[in-house]
Amino acid sequence: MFDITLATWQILVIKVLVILTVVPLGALVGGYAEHKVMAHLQHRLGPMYPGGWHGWATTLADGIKFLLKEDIIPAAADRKVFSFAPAAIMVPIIMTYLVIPIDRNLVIEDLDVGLFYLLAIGSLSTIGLLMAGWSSANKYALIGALRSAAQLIAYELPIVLAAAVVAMLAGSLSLIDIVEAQNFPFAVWPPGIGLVAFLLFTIGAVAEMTRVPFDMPVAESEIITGPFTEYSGMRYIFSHMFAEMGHMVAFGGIAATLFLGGYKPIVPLRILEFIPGVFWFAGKTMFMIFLFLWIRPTFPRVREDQLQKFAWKFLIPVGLVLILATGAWVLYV
Amino acid sequence: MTRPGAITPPEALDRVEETLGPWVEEHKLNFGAVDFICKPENLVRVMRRLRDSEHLGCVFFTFLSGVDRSELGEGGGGLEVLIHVYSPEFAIHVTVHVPVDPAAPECPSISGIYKGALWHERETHEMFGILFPGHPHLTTLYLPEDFEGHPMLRSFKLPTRVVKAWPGAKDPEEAAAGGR
Amino acid sequence: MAMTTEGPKPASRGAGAEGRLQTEEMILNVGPQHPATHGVFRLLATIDGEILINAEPVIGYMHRGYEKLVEQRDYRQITNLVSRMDWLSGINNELPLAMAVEQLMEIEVPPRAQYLRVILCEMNRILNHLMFFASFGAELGAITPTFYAFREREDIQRVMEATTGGRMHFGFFRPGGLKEDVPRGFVDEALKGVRQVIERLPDYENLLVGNEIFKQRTIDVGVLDREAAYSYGVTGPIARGSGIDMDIRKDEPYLVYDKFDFDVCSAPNGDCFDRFWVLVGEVGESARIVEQAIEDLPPGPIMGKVPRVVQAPAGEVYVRTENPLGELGMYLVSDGDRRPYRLKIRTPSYSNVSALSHVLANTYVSDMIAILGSFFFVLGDIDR
Amino acid sequence: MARSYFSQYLTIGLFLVVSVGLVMGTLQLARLLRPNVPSYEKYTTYESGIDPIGQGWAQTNVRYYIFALLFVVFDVEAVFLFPWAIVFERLGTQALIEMVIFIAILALALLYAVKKKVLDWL
Repeated sequence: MFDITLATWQILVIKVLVILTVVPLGALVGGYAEHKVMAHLQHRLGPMYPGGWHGWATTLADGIKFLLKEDIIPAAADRKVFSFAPAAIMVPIIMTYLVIPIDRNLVIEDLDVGLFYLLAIGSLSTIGLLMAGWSSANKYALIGALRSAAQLIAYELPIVLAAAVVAMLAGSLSLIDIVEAQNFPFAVWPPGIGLVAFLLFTIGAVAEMTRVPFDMPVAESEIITGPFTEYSGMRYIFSHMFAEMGHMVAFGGIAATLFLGGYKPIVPLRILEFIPGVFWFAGKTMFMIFLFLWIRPTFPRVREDQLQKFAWKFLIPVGLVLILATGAWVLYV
Repeated sequence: MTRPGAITPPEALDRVEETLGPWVEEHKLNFGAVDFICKPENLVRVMRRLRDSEHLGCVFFTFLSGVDRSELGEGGGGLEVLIHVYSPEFAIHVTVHVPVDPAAPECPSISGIYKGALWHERETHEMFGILFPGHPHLTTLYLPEDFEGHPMLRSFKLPTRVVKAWPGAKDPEEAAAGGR
Repeated sequence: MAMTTEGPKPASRGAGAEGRLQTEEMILNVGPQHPATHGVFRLLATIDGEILINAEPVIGYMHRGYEKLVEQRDYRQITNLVSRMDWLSGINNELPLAMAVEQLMEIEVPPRAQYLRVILCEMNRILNHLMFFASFGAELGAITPTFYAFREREDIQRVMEATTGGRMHFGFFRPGGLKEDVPRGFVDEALKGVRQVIERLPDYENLLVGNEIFKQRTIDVGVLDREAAYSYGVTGPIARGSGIDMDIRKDEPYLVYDKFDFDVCSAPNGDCFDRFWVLVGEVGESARIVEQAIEDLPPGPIMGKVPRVVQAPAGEVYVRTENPLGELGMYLVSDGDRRPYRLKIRTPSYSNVSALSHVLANTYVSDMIAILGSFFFVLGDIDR
Repeated sequence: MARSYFSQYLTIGLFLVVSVGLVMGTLQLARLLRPNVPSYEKYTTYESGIDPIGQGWAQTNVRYYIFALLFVVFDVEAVFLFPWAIVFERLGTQALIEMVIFIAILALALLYAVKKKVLDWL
């Protein structure tokens, strides 16, 4: 039934391996960038010693340290759910990398419904967070889990609406097609619509990552680390740190693909095409990651009800109007 | 006294005497503060007057504590509750001494008049063993619930000092005489 | 900014759809080991979902019994003891003790010592306020102000360290004057430090005060009304944030505070934003005082005529000073011994924090953190 | 077409297996490396350093369930939105008007929720 030659398998395996090295590597680099970018924005040096040059091995050392930490599951916790939750959070995040085109040919699988797949898979981590919070049998974790669930679903919608705008502009859900449809990045063209959609997406992404100013679910000064309060060692890394970094790299890549023209040069000039698409993609992703990192030291955090009101009363109506505007623009301009 | 509307301490003493005359004793000035003794049974009335009288307006609650004067030498006295209030309008400082019976120390609670007294009375209760009838929640504030004794009474000796005297020299003479 | 002065609003549960659902109130311990409580402070919170129904502060986790300890020690030793009460403003804690003894013994403190006391106290106030500037931001999730404030603190802290030998606990004020004169270069370094604060403060202020999210989180949150503030004996920046213009430095000038030109910052609404605004404003005023005091710093001795053994004559005195967090008062009862007979220490944080449960009723759990952060307190100052 | 369609899902399946393996493998690696020194205190529930009052599985007031309901409304919308988004250019003005009506109905639902004050808690 499946006519798959050995060559296809080999290519597939190579692709999977490449992506699976990119994910942890991206998370490590993202973690290091977080340390350093934030430090320099705050007039300090950040980590300088691990590894020698500017503390490049900091995140690596962190990872090894967490690998060696004892794994503690509280006696009161629901053991099975508790230990499975980190995987439930982490796996969907890794799964999003499946469809992100790093270069014209370097994508594991260019699904017809790539965009839809992204949104569907992306919202699965909510379940993991609820599992983590509920199974901990800890009040802080419970509050945190409820907060995350409410926040993640509320900010899912601006992302969905922004993505729908992109789908309307490109006329396709395949991410490769979307990139190919952008002669100029969508974020700058068509006028206004793309930019608003980009902002909607970015705000939604920051909230989905539960980073400042939308980090209520894990606000350390209020509810310790929310759903992850009871976690330790490698499970903590997977459910919180690694998940956040993986999310950040994934959202950076998605934003680069949907709005910034993915692997294509920033302006459609023939001269620029000698630079491989991978570099364009990486550059745009890093720009997005820098944007996410920049937001964190800039803002205080909002309150839970303000966060919900912002989503329901502002972002979602804007998104709905934007869809109609896009429809009109595509049909009549 | 540079607060606008401030009055001088002698004036303040006159006003206190005028307003509270029959209920308080031995009013005098002590370093700019009006100082008087008030019996426990009059306390609530006096404090309410102090706060509500428009000539005094002592709305600001400074502190409430206790003093065990049993070892103060001649003219010392026994256990007393010490209250300090202040009038932001006229800059009047009032120190109220409430002598209580050392055998069964009891003093009416003023937490209904000054909410700040809620904690101060709890502290005084555990430290001096004084009861404050009328306090809504007179439990320990600092000490564990099963602590025995009232540490701030003079009869409560610090065990460390009983067991072992202060090791160093206490004053310059001792040091010169070869102490550490 | 709305001009509401009434207390916390009663809970009017908005949604019509709920109410029939059976829910339980949950008792949550915030503290003693919690990132937002600045130490071992415990808040027994009754919560209903995201709503905080009421909260009762529980203290005493680091009660050290100073009032008892001082009865066993002579005045010299007490100086170093009281320095440890409010560990953010050590030198301010030593001042009322020295002043109480001086008043009872009728010691005249030479002008140079008085000026230096003012300078050191105000520098300490800047250190304290910058610390709370930092922590308030951090509690609301803004991490950058923390690092900026600490950078500024360091310059002033270094001057204090060079002068007194300590970074937190100074032990520098003695009955009658100071331990020793300031080192060479003190004037230049101190001026440099405070001028830097004056110059950079507006930037830091804008980081938070100018931020829309910060305003949303603090304006009309945790309103402490004027009457309650008086009744609880709330002082310092918190009281001034509730529209009470009490500042002992102005009202009853001690040391040489009447010789300087400075304003009392106050704000009318009593919410978190106003408290913070007053706090930030006071940093600038303190810096102004230090500048003026350094310019007028007279030469001369730094110690008055004090007998070899400090023995306060029998008597009672209540001395109050404006600690960075409010009124620090010491009621000294002396029986003529080298040791105080009784020393009642009235600390600002103690009275301020007792008003917390009044403010915390019927708020959001998230607001609880903003309110805790805006009730600037130091645990050592509460528990003594 | 059908073949490639299934092979796409095969890839997803493979990727799922590999990523679960990655997570589980790391946890297993950690199991080999990490120490295990159990003691009673380590397994107690954290509640700011003292024994918890009551248990963590309290029936709290979940004000958020309203948001979940709202979310379902809009997520169903999204399901219809994406197929429409791809083809509406071919269908023209009529398709746009239909979507306008659809979105208007949803917006009414949101407006109703706002008017009922389900977004305000205090």
